Amino acid sequence: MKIIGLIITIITGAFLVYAAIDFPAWSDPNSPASTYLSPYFIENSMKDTSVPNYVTSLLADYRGFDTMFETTVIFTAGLVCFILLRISGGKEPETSHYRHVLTGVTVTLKKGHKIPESEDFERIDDLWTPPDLIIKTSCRLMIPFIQLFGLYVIAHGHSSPGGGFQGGVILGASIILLAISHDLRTALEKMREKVVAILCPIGVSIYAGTGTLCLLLGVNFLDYSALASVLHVDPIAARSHGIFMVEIGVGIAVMTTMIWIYNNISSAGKYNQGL
Amino acid sequence: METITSIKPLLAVLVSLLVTPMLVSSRNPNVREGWTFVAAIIKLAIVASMVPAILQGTEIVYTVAEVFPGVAIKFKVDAFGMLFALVSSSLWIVTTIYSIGYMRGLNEHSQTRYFCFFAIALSATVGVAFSANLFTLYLFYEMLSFATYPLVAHHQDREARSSGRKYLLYIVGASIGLVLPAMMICYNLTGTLEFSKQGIFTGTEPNATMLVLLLMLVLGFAKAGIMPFHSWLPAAMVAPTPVSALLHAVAVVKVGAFSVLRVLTGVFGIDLLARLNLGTVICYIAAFTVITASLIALSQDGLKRRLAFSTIGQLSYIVLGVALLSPKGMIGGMTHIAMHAFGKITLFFCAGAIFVATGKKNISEMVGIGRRMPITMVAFFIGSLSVIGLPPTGGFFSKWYLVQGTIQADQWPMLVVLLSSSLLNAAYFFPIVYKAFFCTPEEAMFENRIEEAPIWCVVPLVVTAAGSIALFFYPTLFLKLAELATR
Amino acid sequence: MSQQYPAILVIVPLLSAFAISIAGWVNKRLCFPIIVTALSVVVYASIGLLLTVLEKGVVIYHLGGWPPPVGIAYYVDHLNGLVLVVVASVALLNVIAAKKSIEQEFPDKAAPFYTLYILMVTGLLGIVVTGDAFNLYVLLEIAALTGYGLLAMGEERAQLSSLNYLYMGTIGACFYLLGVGYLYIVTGSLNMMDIARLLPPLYQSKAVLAAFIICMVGVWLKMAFFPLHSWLPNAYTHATSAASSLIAPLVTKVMVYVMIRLILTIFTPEFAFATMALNNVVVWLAVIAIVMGAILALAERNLKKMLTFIIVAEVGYMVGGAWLGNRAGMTGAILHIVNDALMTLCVFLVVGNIVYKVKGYAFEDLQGLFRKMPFTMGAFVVGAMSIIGVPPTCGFFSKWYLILGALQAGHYGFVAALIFSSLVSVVLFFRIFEICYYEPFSDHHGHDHPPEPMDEAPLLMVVPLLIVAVILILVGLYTGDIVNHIIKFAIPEGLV
Amino acid sequence: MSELIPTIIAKYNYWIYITLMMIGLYAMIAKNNLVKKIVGMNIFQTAIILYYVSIGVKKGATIPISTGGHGAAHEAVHAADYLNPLPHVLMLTAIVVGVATLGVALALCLRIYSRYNTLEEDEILAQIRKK
Repeated sequence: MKIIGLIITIITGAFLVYAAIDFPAWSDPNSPASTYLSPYFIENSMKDTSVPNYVTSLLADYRGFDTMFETTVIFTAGLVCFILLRISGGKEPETSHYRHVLTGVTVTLKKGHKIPESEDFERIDDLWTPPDLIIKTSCRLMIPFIQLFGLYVIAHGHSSPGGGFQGGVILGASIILLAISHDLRTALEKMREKVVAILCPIGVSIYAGTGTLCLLLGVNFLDYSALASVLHVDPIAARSHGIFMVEIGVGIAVMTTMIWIYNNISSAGKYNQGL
Repeated sequence: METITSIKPLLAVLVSLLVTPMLVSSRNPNVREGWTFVAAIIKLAIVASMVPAILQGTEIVYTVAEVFPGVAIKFKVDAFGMLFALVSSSLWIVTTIYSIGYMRGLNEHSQTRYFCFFAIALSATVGVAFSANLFTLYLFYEMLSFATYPLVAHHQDREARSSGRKYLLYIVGASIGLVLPAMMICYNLTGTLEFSKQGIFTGTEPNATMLVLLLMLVLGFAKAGIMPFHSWLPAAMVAPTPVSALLHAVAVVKVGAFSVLRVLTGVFGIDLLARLNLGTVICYIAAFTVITASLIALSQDGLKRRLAFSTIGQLSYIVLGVALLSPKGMIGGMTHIAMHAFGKITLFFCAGAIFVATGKKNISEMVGIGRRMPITMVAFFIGSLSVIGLPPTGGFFSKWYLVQGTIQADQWPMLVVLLSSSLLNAAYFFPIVYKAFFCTPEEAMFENRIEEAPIWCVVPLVVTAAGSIALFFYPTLFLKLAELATR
Repeated sequence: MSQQYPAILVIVPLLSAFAISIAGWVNKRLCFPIIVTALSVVVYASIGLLLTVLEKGVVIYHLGGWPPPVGIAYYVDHLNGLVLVVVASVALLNVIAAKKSIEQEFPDKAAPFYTLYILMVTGLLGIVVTGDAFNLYVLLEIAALTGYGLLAMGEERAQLSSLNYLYMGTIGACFYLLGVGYLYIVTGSLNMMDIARLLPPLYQSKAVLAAFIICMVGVWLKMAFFPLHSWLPNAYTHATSAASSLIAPLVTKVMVYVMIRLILTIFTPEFAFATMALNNVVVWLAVIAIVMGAILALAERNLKKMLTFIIVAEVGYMVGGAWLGNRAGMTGAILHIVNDALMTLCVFLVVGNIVYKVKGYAFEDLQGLFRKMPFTMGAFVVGAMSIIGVPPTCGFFSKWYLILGALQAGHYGFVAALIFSSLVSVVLFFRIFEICYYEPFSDHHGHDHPPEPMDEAPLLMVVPLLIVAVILILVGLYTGDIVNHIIKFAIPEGLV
Repeated sequence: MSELIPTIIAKYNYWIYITLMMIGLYAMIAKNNLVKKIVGMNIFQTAIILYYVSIGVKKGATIPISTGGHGAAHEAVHAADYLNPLPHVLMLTAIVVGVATLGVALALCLRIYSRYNTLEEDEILAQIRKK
């Protein structure tokens, strides 16, 4: 297999090298890619959509349709991980561990036994490490700022690098950080599985719904200029707002998918304990 | 030639196909067989209603759908097709009666399936008869192949399985492997597949490809049993006897012969064959089959197997007659379809009746059977006369025309073949009859007590035997149709 | 409304996917009605779209209101109009037929399954309808990701097979993406029509050649064209029946569509067939694909796996037909997309029914099925006849065009391969029929056989199956109309 | 020779991407461990991303965000001043797809691991064959 792999690799590589001879040199401003379409986007983005970040206007408006499916890809990935891994019905683990908060004594219970509800005991993972005060505290401090920054990135995608994807990932990371620094159960308390699973399609639906709204208002799908009549602004500003609505949807979808995938993969679908 | 457009041919084809849901859904066997009867009679009525028009020299045409440029699923009723349709649809009625007797007599399983596929097979047969082009013919030919498979394999045991395999291998293998590509090449060369007197190759220069195409088409229709594609036929004799009777003496094999004849007259055209001298090639192949099959038949002990080899030989008569390319020969070949059908079906019915009544399958076990089943054995005698070609049976006429055809075509070797084969036919049939009636009491294997098969079995074989004789006295209809077809 | 059909075609299933996903957490019983409604709308829209195309010619839809090449455009002509109808109807029929087995196999995960299902349909429809080379890639990935998920939810080996599919599929999609990148670097455009307009002066460029080959290899990987087929049999075999009866009929066929679209629209036949002398090589590869597919199928003792090898052979039909480089061959390939989708659906639905009742699909499990499940087996016979190529089932007619194209191109190897594969199919299917028909053998010659009770699959599974079987015959009878009114216009006039 | 070296240097981005891509491809074909294959797959995808992004580069241009901010709607914009934004947009999609594929692949690996207790392909196949 290795030799076959090597031969295939070398042949493919040689073929690609052969083809690359005809390519324009690197950073050539006169290459077709730089002269044919891209000037239109650069020169008209502000006029058409009043979004200074050309990547954003291109992403969410000119090629907004691609991006909608991109978001759908994310949603799909989350769903596939869920459907593959989630063990529903939650088989009870063989043993569960509880820790007496005051004394630090760990109690191991066999299947079927339960500990009476009380403030003194907390459930812990199989591989339990003593809580690190520094990590827990600093994470708890950082998470709000991370989330704030995520929101900023989403909101500011119009005029600086950023947007729904980046912001969504940051927001998702904040929850994942919580799961890592504390444990999965804590994170799940903050954001339950059902919430994640419902928010995710809702996020994508916001995107697709915005497009459908345009369609219902009598123009083509995703033609945000139609929103002008709803938002009472001029069509160009409407496009800008439309892009923003869409970015919010993307942000929600990406955030929840990140959490969803993490939850499923880290607990192998059992949702009882994470990494 | 005048043509009329009418939906009748399509109806004639569909009537037995449409009756299958009724057959499946009827719980009561009497109701089921009633439906079969109704369909058979309607079918014969439709076919017969077209006869006057055909006799006046018109053709009835109906196009179902054009599937390729220049090729449609299209029906055309001409004299030759009518001849064949008439034979098969009239014999269906008789066979239905016989089937009821046979299947109930033996208490066979899966009778509903049997009657269904029987009906489908009949649809396909009439479809072949009324095809206007090679494509439609191929369509129904394949339909027939697959519809008869469950009939051949009716017993669902190991023997049936191996026979069914052989049957499919030969029939479907040849049609997909030879006919389909040949048909495609024809279409690619000429852009049409429509049967016509001049053939489809009018615009193309004759070349060696044609010989190959001819051989592919003639041998590819393996149902005609031309050697070396014949050995499915004896194998298929494991089927219940009515199946062997109608399908393997009448419908299936005749469909093969009919298709070969269509290829010779409709696709290539007599003129082209004569010009390229291709008829002789076919003649010799057919002649070889005639003699070889008759010789093999002599050595068979199983009655149905002997009949099967006889059929192989007789089929090649039909092909031989047309391949002579002389008008008389063609009339002989075409009428032989009808004459042989009546004769052979009688023989099969007799074989089945013997099996129902006594359980015997081998000729060596039938010594003295004439005393037990006199009616059956008389019918057998008449049937064998017809197949041999002796008066007073219809078979005489077809043989007569065939012989005249060889003289007309100056094919003396073929005359020798025909005559010697008739002798061989006599040699393998007469001993059976002789032993059945004229044996010493010591040899007789049966008590001297008349015990015929059930009435449902006996009536049909009497009817067909009578038909054979009637055709001697009133052969006009078939002769007229054959004459029209050769004109 | 009718001018919005192209958008509806994709949006309705997409939105309903989210609705189903949410409904799964709220009220599970809503999922099935939603998916059936959505797919019915899709079927309606696709038929409406096809009729519009037939009446008025090509339909172009600007997404976001941006005219191409700035924005993404949907481009519906006779070719994809036809394929859209097929994809939509296959998806609808299959979901109805699969309901029972989905409920049986994953009682608690039906909602995500339906969601993935309809997302996959969305992806496939999007691939077919789009006129943008990059948009096609995105949708390709949606169809692929959902496919991995659906296929992985099967028996024990399904995950490994699906992972292998994921590797191969990702390479395939990446190759396609790279090919689009090559086109982009030489033309600066992503719109298919625009690329086609810009390409002719560049036909001599090595980059265009490379783009073409890379795209082709990518697409071949995705459609399991020999020798890149190794992932397909296992992936399809071990999946659940509901998933495999969606994926097997559609994915390879849609990829063949993509290949034809690349040849006909983006690169134009002049380039694909004239500038490069690749035809012959590819057709010979197709010949090997057909022969190998047939032989490998012969070696199987397992119904579902046997069918997957037949798919490999069928892919060979279509690729070979398309690469014959003439009108008849291309007609055959396009027609075979339609026919093969339908007949594969038919046989896989049969497998679904058998699995539902018998819980197995090895040859030994099939004994006595003709008596037990007569309707299912009746449909199976029709499907098998179609795969063998017996008129009047539709499989014969596409085979006819393929053979005709091969004859016109003088490629007798391909003719021989087609005939060979038909003959092998006869053996393949009659071997199964024999098992279903004869076995278990009884000792007393079948007489007085105590009839086994009929044990047919539920009506909801049988009716769609019978509809498919009827469609197989109807499509065959109406081949003339399909070719004359639709496919004729799908092929550029330059191709003779 | 004197022409060859400048050509090679002028197009070095392509050589890098091809090298990376081939590393990925080789890993996918030749590696036995399923996760290593996934790593190879990611390298493979990243190489394509690199290729696309490198198309977007223009000499003397800056990132494709209007320097004028929101108020600059009516100022003339020179396309030569900004990088080509299209490849970036496309690659955002490709990255997302890559992440999604990775997630699915890992999920599959997890399932496989929990069943066979190994991720070496030959060991898994041996286990399957044993059954």
